[in-house]
Amino acid sequence: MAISVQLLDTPFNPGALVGPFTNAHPGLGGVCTFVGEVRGGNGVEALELTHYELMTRPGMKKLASLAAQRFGLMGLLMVHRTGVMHPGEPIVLVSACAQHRRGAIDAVDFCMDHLKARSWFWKREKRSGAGPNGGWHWIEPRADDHTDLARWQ
Amino acid sequence: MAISVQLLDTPFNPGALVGPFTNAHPGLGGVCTFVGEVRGGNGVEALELTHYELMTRPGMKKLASLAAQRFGLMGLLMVHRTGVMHPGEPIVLVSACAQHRRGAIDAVDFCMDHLKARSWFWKREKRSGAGPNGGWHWIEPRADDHTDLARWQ
Amino acid sequence: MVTLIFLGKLADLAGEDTREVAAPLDWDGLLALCDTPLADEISGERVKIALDGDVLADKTTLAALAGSEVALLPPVSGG
Amino acid sequence: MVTLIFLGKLADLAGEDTREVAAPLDWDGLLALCDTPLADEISGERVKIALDGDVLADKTTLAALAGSEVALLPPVSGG
Repeated sequence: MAISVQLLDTPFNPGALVGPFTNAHPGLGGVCTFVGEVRGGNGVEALELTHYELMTRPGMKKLASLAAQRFGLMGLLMVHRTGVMHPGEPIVLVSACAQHRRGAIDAVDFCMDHLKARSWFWKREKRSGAGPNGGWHWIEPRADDHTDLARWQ
Repeated sequence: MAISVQLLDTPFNPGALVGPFTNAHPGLGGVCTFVGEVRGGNGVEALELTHYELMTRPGMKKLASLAAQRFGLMGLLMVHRTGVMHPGEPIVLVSACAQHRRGAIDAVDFCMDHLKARSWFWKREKRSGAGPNGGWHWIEPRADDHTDLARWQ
Repeated sequence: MVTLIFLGKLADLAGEDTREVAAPLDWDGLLALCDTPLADEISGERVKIALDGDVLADKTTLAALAGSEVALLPPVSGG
Repeated sequence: MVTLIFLGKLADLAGEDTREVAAPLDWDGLLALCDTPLADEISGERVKIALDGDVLADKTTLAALAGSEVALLPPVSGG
């Protein structure tokens, strides 16, 4: 079982990470991968993710171990960006490989729900325009994220 | 909304398909991808998938449209191998992109459950060894596949 | 003629993937064309029949005219 | 000294990301160091406090000794 957790402050290419990850697990039955990107639209020009190093990385490692064990994974790759990003850039990648599809898909679902609602990241976005609608705005938590999380309890 | 359904009788490289698929949908929030591979172990040397062209392709297209509509997708890519494959080779790929992660992940889950239990594919595997345990054996449906399918009804 | 298509393990039982038979073809005619193990398998509730790509709700209502394709579909294999 | 770490929008309110303050530091001492809008925010139930990377179950029990790090954590942003 190989777990890899990465916090990156520069852009990454999902394909360049998932290919080698998959190849490193011969005998797998399935690989599920989710990649989240910065959404454009609504005048969003940039997104900034800040985190708290002392807690973010240990938290991600704990989540990865929990998922690997709960879903009987063969491998788990979890990558998260920090810093300033632009629309279209990947923010997060979770890739899980397992003997059967159910474990791989559920693990990705589980990790994403927990990364969204439980991880130590704070997000603000820069919107175009002048006045109070333009500039940087902190993103508040969404109720959906907590509903999603409750599915696993 | 772009739907692409492919039936291939030669090996494919998932990364080479998912990269361009993702890039073709600017503004997406997330992409979920599942790749199923031929599992090794238990003396399996090869897997053969036969299908019924007249029904398989229309069935996959119908499934893809249903998923795209049900989960509000921006794009859906569905690729299935036929013919003889060896352990480690990809059999199936489903990739869905959407504005939000929930739609993308659920669409992949939905498509895989339906491809496994409802699509017109027949599978046999070639096992090593002599006698009745060796040679080609047809794979019977698994009860799990029908349980998985029932989740969507 | 009517084209019979044997899928999955039915092709092994039939000893061939396809067979051309005389039109028209109904359910009793189909069974009469098959030897016993194959006819038994086809009669089982898990085998479905499609006429020109459409699965019949009741396979015993089969009525295939000249030029049509009758597919004999065992249960799909799943994961 | 004790290091205060202001995360997310608390850094905006504090006007800085970190601040070094005299040790030891308890809950009342922390509030006394902050101006009113920041103290109000920190007192709110949605802000958590971590001492050296561990979230306090009850933040009013804060007791930070010299060399420790106190992080002020607003709600995380989610998707």
